[in-house]
Amino acid sequence: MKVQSGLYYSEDHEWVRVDGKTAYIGISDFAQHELGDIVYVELPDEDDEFDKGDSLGAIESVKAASDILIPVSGRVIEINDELDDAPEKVNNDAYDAWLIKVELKDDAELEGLMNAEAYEAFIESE
Amino acid sequence: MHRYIPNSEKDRVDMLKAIGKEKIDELFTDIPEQFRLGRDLDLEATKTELELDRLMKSLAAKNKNIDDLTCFLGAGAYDHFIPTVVNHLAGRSEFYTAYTPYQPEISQGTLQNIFEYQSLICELTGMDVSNASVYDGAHAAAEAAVMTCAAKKRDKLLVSSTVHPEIRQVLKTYFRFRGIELIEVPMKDGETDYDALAEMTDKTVAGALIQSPNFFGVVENIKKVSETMKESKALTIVSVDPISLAVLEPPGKLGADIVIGEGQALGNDVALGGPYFGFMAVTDKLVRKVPGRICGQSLDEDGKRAFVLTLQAREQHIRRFKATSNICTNQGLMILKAAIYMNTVGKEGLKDVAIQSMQKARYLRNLLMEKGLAEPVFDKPYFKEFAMKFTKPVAEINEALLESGFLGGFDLNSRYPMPNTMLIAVTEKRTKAEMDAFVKALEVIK
Amino acid sequence: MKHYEKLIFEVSKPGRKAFHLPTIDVDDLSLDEMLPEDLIRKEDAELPEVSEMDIVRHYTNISQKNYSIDKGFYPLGSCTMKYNPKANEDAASNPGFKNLHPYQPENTIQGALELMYELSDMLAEISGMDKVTLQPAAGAQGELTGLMLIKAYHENRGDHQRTKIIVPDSAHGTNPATAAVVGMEIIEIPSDHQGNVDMDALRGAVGEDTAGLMLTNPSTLGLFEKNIGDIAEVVHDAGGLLYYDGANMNAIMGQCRPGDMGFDVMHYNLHKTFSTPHGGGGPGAGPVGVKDILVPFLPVPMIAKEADTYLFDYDKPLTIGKVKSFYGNFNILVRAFTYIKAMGREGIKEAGETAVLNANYLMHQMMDLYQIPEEMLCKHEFVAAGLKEAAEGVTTLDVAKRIIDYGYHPPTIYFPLIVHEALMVEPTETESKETLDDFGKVMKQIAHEAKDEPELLKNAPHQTPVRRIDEVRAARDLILKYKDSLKE
Amino acid sequence: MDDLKRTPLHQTHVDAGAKMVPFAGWDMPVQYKGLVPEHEAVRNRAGLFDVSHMGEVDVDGPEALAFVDYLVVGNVKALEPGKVLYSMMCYENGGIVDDLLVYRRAEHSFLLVINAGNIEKDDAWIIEQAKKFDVYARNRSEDYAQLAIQGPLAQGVLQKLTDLDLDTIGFFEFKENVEIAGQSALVSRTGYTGEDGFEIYTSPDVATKLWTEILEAGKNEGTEPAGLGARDTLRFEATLPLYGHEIDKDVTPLEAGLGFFVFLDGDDFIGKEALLKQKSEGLELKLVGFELLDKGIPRQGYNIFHNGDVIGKVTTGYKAPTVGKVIGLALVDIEYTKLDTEFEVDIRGKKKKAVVISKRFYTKKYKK
Repeated sequence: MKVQSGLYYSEDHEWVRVDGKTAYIGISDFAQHELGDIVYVELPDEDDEFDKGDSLGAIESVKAASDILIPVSGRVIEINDELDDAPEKVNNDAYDAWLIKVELKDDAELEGLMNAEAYEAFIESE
Repeated sequence: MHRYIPNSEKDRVDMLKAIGKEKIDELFTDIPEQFRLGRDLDLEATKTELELDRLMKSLAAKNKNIDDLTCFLGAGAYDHFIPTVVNHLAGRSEFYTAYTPYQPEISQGTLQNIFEYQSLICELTGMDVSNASVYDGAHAAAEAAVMTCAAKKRDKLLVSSTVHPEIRQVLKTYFRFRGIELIEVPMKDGETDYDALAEMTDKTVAGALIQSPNFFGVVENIKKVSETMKESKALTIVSVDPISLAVLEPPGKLGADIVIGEGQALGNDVALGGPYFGFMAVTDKLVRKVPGRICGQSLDEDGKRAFVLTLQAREQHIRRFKATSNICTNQGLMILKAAIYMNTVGKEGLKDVAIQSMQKARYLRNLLMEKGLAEPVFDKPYFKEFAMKFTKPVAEINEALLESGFLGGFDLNSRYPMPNTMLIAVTEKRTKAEMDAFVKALEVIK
Repeated sequence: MKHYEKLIFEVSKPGRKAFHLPTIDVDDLSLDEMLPEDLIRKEDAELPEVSEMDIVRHYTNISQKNYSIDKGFYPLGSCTMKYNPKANEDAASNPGFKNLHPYQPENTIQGALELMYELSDMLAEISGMDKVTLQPAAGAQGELTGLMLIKAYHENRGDHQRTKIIVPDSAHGTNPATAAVVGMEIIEIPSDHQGNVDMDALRGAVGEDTAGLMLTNPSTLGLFEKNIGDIAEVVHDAGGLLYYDGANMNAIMGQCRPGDMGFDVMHYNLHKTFSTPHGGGGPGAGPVGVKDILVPFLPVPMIAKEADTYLFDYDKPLTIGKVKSFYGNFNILVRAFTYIKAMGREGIKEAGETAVLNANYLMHQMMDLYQIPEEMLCKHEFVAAGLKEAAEGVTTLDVAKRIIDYGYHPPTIYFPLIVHEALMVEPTETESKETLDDFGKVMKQIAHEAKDEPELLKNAPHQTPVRRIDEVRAARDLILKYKDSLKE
Repeated sequence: MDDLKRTPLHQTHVDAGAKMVPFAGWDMPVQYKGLVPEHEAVRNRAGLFDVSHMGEVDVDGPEALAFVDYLVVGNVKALEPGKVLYSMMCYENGGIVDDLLVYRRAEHSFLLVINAGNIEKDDAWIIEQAKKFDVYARNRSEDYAQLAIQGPLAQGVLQKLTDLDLDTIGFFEFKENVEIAGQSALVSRTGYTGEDGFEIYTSPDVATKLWTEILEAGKNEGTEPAGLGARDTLRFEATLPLYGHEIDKDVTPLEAGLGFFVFLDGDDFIGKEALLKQKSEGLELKLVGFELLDKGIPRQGYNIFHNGDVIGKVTTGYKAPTVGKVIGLALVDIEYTKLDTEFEVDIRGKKKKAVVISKRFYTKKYKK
């Protein structure tokens, strides 16, 4: 299972990649594995605002539909609509296939997340 | 041993021995003594098939059914003709003794039927996607309402008071526990008060539910409603009589987002109210919000066309805590009958059924007016049902009608402040002779 | 024989007819004489045009692609696939039942009302409940009704904070879903390896906000919850109510009753315990039984009896209202009634006993090759945690698919979730020793194949109308109606 | 040469009749009207440069700060978000990998701007070093176009195209998502000319629009497109080092006279040890300015003699447009670095007299 360093990880297996005051959000390779073949990704609209922990959408595989809980508060500035036609991109490279790009409300929230090392340990224990 | 249990006493003994037990009771030692029944259930003794046959027939004989009575009663359950092949084929035990098609390789019969049913419903309603059905029309309304609120993240729903009262009752129950606000839209001359609807609509409203033909048989202005809804980015739910869609412009063409309805009229028995099925069709946009089962076409390992339940991730047994619906089943047998019915009457036949019902309804309506027996309550386009005002309470009239072998119409006063008003339903099954006799009987009563 | 591959739409041919109406005997008005132009349908609905023979062949052929109880053994765990007696169908097709209009006057349906009244009583007796409503259309709706009743009960007492429903993690997925639907919150508590509720976890979970506990006993592992007495006490002391999921009642009929174990409300699955057909997935019927404290909240109408007449009783000020239009799936009720009458006092008990005997007998045959705890006493069903030994990559799914090749329906798989590679077997009482013996042999054979010829399993099934289906494709490229397939 | 890389503005330059030359693997405009007028435009008015060939590297992640501080010689920890730091990356031996600008975008997010000719080398170097840290570092050069508007009137011109009060961007500060002519860009008050001015980072697809809008807006101020020629003379006058000339892998920051940018009292960074050693033991070479007294132009690499001994090399030499003299920079033996020291530059075999002068040929007109 690949864990990309330099990202922040949540216990719900989402990753955050900071990019200045904004951040990309996706699901981890581990999550992608757990879900199996992803058949649909339900994403929010641009400008939607979320607080940390809100459900920003859902990912559906043949086996499961899991909500995506946003790991940091912020406003959606871009969604990856490529996933509409090609949800399998998440299976192919979970760290490249970001779901949404948000404007970070509070950098400090990042401190509450795990770094690659901690996350690796976390999925071991799962 | 009972005839439904194959094993003989000897088999029992052998099997017990095989698992190292002597008495059946040893199989229940894990039930704490305090909870053991310790007595026989207070039920009658086993019945032989002959006794059973007598009992059931005698109970059935205590009922008057619509073969004995000439039926002008509708109000959501209709006496349409059911071609004989429907029950013969739906009665094949390969269909009715099969379980939910979770093993698609050995359930292609059930699955193909669901797929064909979905295709037929989409044809009738003019929608993109149909699910495999829900419990009944009222349940379809409840699921559609909940789905609408979930999709819009709003918790108010407008419901026209011309929607079937049973549907509104069920909605009330569902909403009470879901924290959805049901707002009733008043009616005007037998149809939804469209101006009131427009006034009541704002950005906090998730959508509106109307029925067409509505409870009074009146065909409503779906387009007007859907346009009002679109202005507030709200959804339009339309409940329809499937038979009427053979001749009425389908809601899908009039801006509806969700089309639902009671499916009984399509080849299913009136059966004292159940089992029926509720159909539910939506636009592509909503495909992932639809509750219940959906069958999809795919390929098997050999590249052969095959059918399988799909979008199951939305289903309650997987979503668990996140579920917006807890429905597991669909009405498999009922939609089988419906599909066989639609395929048997076919493209032309369904139109004939609709048109003859309308022609006969108009004949009876005029006759009642000519004879000065009753006055039409509304002057609006209608399908196969219409409200007539008599000079006596409908309960009284119906009682008398029953004497002469007629099942009179629905007493609107039981649900609306409409004294002496009867909702009369006429299907293609009624003959001129029956209607003339019906009118004669009414003349006597009057 | 070559498989029949057509969709009805592919059989259709313009001009074919299987249906005619008598010539119209009143004024032959045209559509536009009866309706304003703008309301009339512009394009016809493209229903098929086929002959009666086409229809009969079509449905006969596709029906034969189904596996069914009448064809063979169907050991689907937690589904209780027992024989559906033909007498049930005869009764249900009696015009005296199937041709009753729901709005007929009560005095014209006395037989039907009597049937419902007596069925309620019989169900109450079997389960030890005080009153039963027949209205819910399916098990899931029964569950929904049950939780609504619990909520209504607490709200009526001003206990609005009681919104938490406790379920063991072995519970059927429907339980949490149902709670969510009635706006209640779920607390999941662990169960031990035997599927029993962890008492400490339960004590820790109950409190001021507890609305109730949902439980099925025997558990989804087919084991009797021995602590049920203590569980009931803990929940009741906390002010909560006990909900019984009737899914597994077949095991205990005539032996013990949920009502006596302390349950306050339950639903029945008539299509499981009481032999009404599954119909390829419905219709079901999910009557709900309650103790006296919940009677005031039951849906309307109830069936009442005054002197010798039966009638609908709408007079219930505290009712939760209606959960379904009319009175429930009446013609399913007819079948269940027929069944209980046929079985009677002795038959019902025999059914429970035999269901348990069959399950234990079959379990013993599978023990050496499948992961089943030794010395276990199961009830109507048992759960194996897959094979003891298998070649790399052989899953429970493969086992299930291979069973199909041997002409049987596979057991329920991957449920309950708490058991890895679960294989859930419920033979029911309507299977003979010979059938169980043969199925046992098949399971042994497959266990050997799993070691020596894994490909046989991985590629199974081989002889079915279609082979394994690409579910991913189905979900990604949605084809949900005939016309979608034409776009391809 | 077809395998030369092209900036998004390439066609614009060609259409404007610019003289294109290969530079660091790019086909770049060396001049439009001519080096001198462009040079003067920048010194007195405003000039617009296409510097899209510069490389950009994003570094984000939990240990981004620690990593960048370890990567470069400067004091990154003291750098607040929104500020820019001029710094250098060194090898363990103190030799310079490249000089660069460090933009701190947020607590955990940096943008590194590196030299065009070194993109591949730097990228490889950074990625390699990054492995030891929990960071996400990637070359973003493809995603950025970069324009530089420089000169006393630069701010006035740019201000016309944006609602943001440019006074709010101080020297070596920057802001992101600044709307310029309707396009979102990162704008920093930085440059490479010794004049006040801005560098604008934006997405390649809008570069052309921005370029023309800025020139249009700057018409009256006499804003000129300026080429690499002028860019080099300008930076040289301002003694801003250019990699491959004043600095390279064999020169340390100290030797290049850039000790000011080296923060030796902080945490460890690559090359720190070597530089500390060099500092304590003293320098052997040093960069000096000189003026050529005889005729000729001293080009890079020409040897410098003193009493027949080679004592150093020319790094850059020009007839400087602004000062009008022939001046140069040279790396010479520490003994010969005092002002007014005389030595000879070997120009194609002929020894020409030169004298050490202050490197501050031109006083930078930064707005601080």
